[in-house]
Amino acid sequence: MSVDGTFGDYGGQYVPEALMPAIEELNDAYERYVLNNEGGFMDDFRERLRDFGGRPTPLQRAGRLSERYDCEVYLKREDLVHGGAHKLNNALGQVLLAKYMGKERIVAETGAGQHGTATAMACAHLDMPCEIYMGERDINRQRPNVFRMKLNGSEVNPVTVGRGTLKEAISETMRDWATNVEDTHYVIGSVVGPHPFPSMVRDFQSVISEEARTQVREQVGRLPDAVIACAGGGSNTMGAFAAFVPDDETRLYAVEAGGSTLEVDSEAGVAPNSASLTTGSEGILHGARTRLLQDDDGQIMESHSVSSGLDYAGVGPELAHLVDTGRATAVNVGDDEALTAFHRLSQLEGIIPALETAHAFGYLEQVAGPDATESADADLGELVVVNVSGRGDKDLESAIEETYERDIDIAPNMDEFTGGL
Amino acid sequence: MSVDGTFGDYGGQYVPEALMPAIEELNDAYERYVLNNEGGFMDDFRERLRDFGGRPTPLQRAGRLSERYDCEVYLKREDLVHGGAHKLNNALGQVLLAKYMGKERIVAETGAGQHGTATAMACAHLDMPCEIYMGERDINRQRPNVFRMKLNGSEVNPVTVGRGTLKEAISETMRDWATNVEDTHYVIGSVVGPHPFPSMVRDFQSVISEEARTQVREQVGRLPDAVIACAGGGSNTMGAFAAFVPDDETRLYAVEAGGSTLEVDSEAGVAPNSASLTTGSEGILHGARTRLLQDDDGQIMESHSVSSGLDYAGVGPELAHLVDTGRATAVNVGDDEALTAFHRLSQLEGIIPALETAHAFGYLEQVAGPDATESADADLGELVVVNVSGRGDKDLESAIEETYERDIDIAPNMDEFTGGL
Amino acid sequence: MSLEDAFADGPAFIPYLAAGDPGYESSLAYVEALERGGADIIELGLPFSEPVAEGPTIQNAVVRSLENGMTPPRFFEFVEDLDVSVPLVCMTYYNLIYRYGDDPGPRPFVEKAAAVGIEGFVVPDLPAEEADPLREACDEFGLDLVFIVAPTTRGERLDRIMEQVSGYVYVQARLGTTGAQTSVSDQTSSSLDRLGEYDVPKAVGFGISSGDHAERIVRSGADGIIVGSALVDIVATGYEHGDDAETVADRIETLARELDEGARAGASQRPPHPERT
Amino acid sequence: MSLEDAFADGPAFIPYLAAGDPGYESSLAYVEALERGGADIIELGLPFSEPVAEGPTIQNAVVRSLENGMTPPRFFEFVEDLDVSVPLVCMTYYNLIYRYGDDPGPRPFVEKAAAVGIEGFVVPDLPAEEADPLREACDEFGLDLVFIVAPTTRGERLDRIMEQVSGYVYVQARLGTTGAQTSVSDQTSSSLDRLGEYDVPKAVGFGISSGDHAERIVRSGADGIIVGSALVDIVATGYEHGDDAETVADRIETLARELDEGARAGASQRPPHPERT
Ligand SMILES: Cc1ncc(COP(=O)(O)O)c(C=O)c1O
Ligand SMILES: Cc1ncc(COP(=O)(O)O)c(C=O)c1O
Repeated sequence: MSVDGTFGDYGGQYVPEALMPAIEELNDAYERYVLNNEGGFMDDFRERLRDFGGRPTPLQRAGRLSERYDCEVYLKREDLVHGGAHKLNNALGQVLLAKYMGKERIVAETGAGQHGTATAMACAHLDMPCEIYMGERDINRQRPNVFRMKLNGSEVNPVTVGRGTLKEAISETMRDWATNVEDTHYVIGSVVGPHPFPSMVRDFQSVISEEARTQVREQVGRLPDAVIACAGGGSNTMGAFAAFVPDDETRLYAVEAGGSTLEVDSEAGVAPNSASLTTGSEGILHGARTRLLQDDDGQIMESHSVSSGLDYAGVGPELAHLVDTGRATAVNVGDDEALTAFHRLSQLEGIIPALETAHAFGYLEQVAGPDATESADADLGELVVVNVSGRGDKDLESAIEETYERDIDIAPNMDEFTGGL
Repeated sequence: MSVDGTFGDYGGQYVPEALMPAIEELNDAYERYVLNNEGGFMDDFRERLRDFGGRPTPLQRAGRLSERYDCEVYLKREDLVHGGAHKLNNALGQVLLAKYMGKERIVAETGAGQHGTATAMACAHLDMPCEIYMGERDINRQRPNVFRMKLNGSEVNPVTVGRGTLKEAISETMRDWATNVEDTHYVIGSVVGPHPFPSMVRDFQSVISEEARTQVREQVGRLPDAVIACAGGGSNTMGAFAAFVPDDETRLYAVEAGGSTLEVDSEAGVAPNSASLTTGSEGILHGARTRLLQDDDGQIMESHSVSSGLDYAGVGPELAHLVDTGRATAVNVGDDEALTAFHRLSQLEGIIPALETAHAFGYLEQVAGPDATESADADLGELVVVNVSGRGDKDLESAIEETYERDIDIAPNMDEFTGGL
Repeated sequence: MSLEDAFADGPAFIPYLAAGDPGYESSLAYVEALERGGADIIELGLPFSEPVAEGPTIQNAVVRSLENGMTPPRFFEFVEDLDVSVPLVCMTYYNLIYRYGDDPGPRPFVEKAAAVGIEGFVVPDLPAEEADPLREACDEFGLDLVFIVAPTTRGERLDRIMEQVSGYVYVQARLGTTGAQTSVSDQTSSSLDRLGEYDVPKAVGFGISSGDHAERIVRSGADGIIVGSALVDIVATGYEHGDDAETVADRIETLARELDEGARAGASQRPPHPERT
Repeated sequence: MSLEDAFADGPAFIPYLAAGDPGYESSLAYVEALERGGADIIELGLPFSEPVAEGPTIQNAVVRSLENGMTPPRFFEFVEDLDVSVPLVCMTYYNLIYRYGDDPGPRPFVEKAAAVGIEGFVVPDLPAEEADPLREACDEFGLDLVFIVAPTTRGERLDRIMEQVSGYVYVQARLGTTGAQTSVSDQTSSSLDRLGEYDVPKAVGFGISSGDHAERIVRSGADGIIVGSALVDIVATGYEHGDDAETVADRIETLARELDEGARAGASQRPPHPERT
């Protein structure tokens, strides 16, 4: 990356003028505290990640998957981070930074509620008042997460405009920030948004690949042939890739949500997937130039995925750049494959993954499973690291519903759960 | 303990003859594999605990609690273990042992579902068929956990006799074991049952205090003045105490569920609490002599607690012995206090604890909180370790219901959740 | 009459019922019907709240009896009120024995049992390893202590049990818990073979449900048969249908007679064995 | 007439409406009503699906317009169909400008805008740092590029913006997003003070809702007022009540006139300033 926050043509700072001073202030704090460890910020952060967050997370050899795919499969266990996903790495970093900056209030947006719960936890831990914006529809779909945020003392503000999902929640949080910019920090939940967010969030999440790289060398004695991570906004992806980017021999796969199909209904402004790297085009959204799902006019399309955490029309600019330059490969896995992978990992390894995470495993099956087509041209090599970005407890209700709808054949008999939990 | 599995007058092997050969075989395996590390069993176990289970768990300084209680409060974060509680330490150990013994099938009982989910995870990980017995009433109260077990490939067998809770599930699992004893191992979920279970489960759980003891010396430079853990069967308790037992200067507090009152309705055979150490008497249940909630005739009483994981009429024999000999102190915390502590920890530290765990924090408040009575004679000293035995995600529904019923004043406004999640 | 004597006159038929199931009076009538049906010994269950060795049938009997107020003191009254002349064995779990009386320990219970005329005990959750205190109290008051031998019991364990047992040995016909079955398990014959050398009557139980079944068990070498669930089933059915106690008692007597006759028929078909009297 | 000229004849009244809200025809009528009400410049919104700088009022206008099929090509038709003579400023988000035409980049959009007679742009999500390409295209086709100055904009940032701005500077009256308010914020006066030294008309916007309000703003030194939400509210209410377009247009004209007159009244009360023309 360059210091101005661009990654090739991507990145930048496309935000209302009212926010620019705050973004400059943030950029300054990012450079001082994060990049230069002023006041011992990074030491403080790493200690809290360890003691509060539960780091380092293990790099686990997955015995039964290794057998199935006839290669060594290692799992980076971000599902074991406090809160159940990698999201805390970032939330804790940003809330702590806000504290160092003297901010007195936190706002955040959330879709599936994972970033919201992570932020709420970090705010309770650091004694910061916190308000979280969440689309009304998402609130109804993710009630346990809403409840967790409230338990942690955060306020959850329903966003009723539009479809009431993540997109609207982001806009609404930006508005709050634009109004209260002087004492408030906006904790963005992925490697998206205006500079310095994409770089800063990546830096907070890089602990994933820093650990994994050390661990794989210790445990196996060499670098992996491939690293696989799901990609929504791309924060677990960039976190899992960052330290490996200079290792040319390690291939990086970003697995997007293929949804029900890659075909786009441009007329209706609807993409039945969230594959912005695969099917999107260059544009400007939420503060950055990146790859987007948009119609011919540049209106942002509704994205779709069985996993709400991947259900976003954009993607981090740095990841888009890595893909454009060929350093990373964008692939995708559809809803059915992801659900099947969700069940497979639960059964074979005793790890119930988030539906987001399940996409990464769906890709493994796609290219190395018993039914892999000849045309599956990915060569994963002999040593693969998959990032288990989160656990699936939040997804139990969706798993029931979607498994029925799709009739996933390896799923257990769940007749008693037809009515939900 | 003595090699014959007694702890003072407690312990022993009160089981049907049909099971005795299996118990002897297990005892033999326990001595060979666990005590003598035959075949590198303990190395294998510790490696899996690390990579699959996420150990070591942090010992975290709780900043805001330390301030509130004017002493250094450290949290042993078992809530970060895979599955969300200390239960996996034991389940993984036993399933692995069964594998080393050549057993081909696992059965287990579960009440709240935590031990069941831990066992199901361990079985998926180790490729062992698994059947779990669970009371029908518990199945209805803990549907997410039932679903998780099924996702991990376990069968869940409803137990319909009696009240359909843990007691009946234990009896039913014993029956299954008695029928299939030759190829089946029964994974008991706490430090209860016939020898060698209490010793073996303690040994698997001791990793908690072994880590904590090392961590506290590294981080603070000395041993704690007090260790606090909740006690149901007592497995997290014994796990948290074991390594500190020889440290006379460290006081050990086992916090039982005081339920709604310590008064017992002997007529109705009902104890509105689960405080077997505080209010129980010596007797024989589920294979061991220990302290029990029983009526004057020796019939086991229905216990009660807001937390289903503490809702058990017995307690581990070794813990009963530690209390009788004065090495550990049995105290108790009622339903209301526990719920308040549940909210307090969520708000102050960003950790939503299991309702079981909340009891341990309730005790802290009882003796060191702003309203602590003069008569609170416990002297916790200046450095306290609290075992966070599990996370509260499994308890969200109960928390809603019970918080309303009891009108907990520090709880957030939860009006939108009156109907449940 | 001692327990062992009950085996002198051909194979012993040993039925089981839970005392107080479903009510105090009816239960008295049912137990008395067992004697009319030919019982040589009666195993009388004192219900415990956690009957871990029982299958669903007896479990439910235990629940019915407890709900009707059965307690150890009531149980002793029950025994006193019973009008039967065959020996009674009390079958219960150790905690009830242990907790009875002012001081923990089995002695007060055994003393009281002896006083009301009980001849022995079967305690399914008390293996030989833990039995010393009860064994001593039984010796003091002249009661027998029956042990269960399971299909898995072999070698040293078997010796240890056979050193302690008196009255008869309860041969568990198959693995599992109590409950009516219809076939004779291979496990039964091999258990009887293993026990051949020990000089104590061998009564086979777990799952015997018909005269034919009883006949085959005795033909395989058993000195007696123990029948529980099949009889308890009659109580349960009668209770569910609201049948009057007399009718139910008659049914019990009828099945008892069939079982007793089956056992006798089995004995008559047995090749004569010099070491068996 | 260029944008700056619109400020020559007293304070400029600059109303905003979203093109196509709620429908194509009615929207034409409403925009034309603005001119009749005294508009000196009209800001015409081209709706974008993610209007992050807008409050709920304009957000909902955007939704209505999009649902009615508004697109950039339709927007240009709309401008062509409009019968107004005051200068038009297109207010939209950068992605629509960037994506228009065959090649990404702002040039095709600006070329087309110039062709249909648009005089300038306000792009709320395009800070000065990212504005070079659009600035160049505007220069090429002779359009103005209006920038927003926020209460938080100071020092270097302010200089950078003022170097790029042309037409007028949009002075954001307070922090937050668009939306009708009733009081004059302190932030407004201090922003105007900071801008005093720059030689470009200063139009204040964000939250102006009445003639009185407009008067006070101009009295504090504004060269113009920008009013959006208060006018959009009229459209929304009319839409909700199903009022006919003519009635709604009249209401719009009435409020516009009140605002325009308020602004003029404010100007007359202002101490003469030599450096202001
Ligand atoms: C478990 C998990 N994985 C992945 C994602 C996708 O986000 P990102 O692509 O930023 O990692 C989410 C978002 O909620 C998530 O919860
Ligand atoms: C989180 C947690 N803590 C404590 C307990 C109580 O068990 P034990 O006393 O054996 O630790 C349970 C039982 O389910 C539990 O889930």
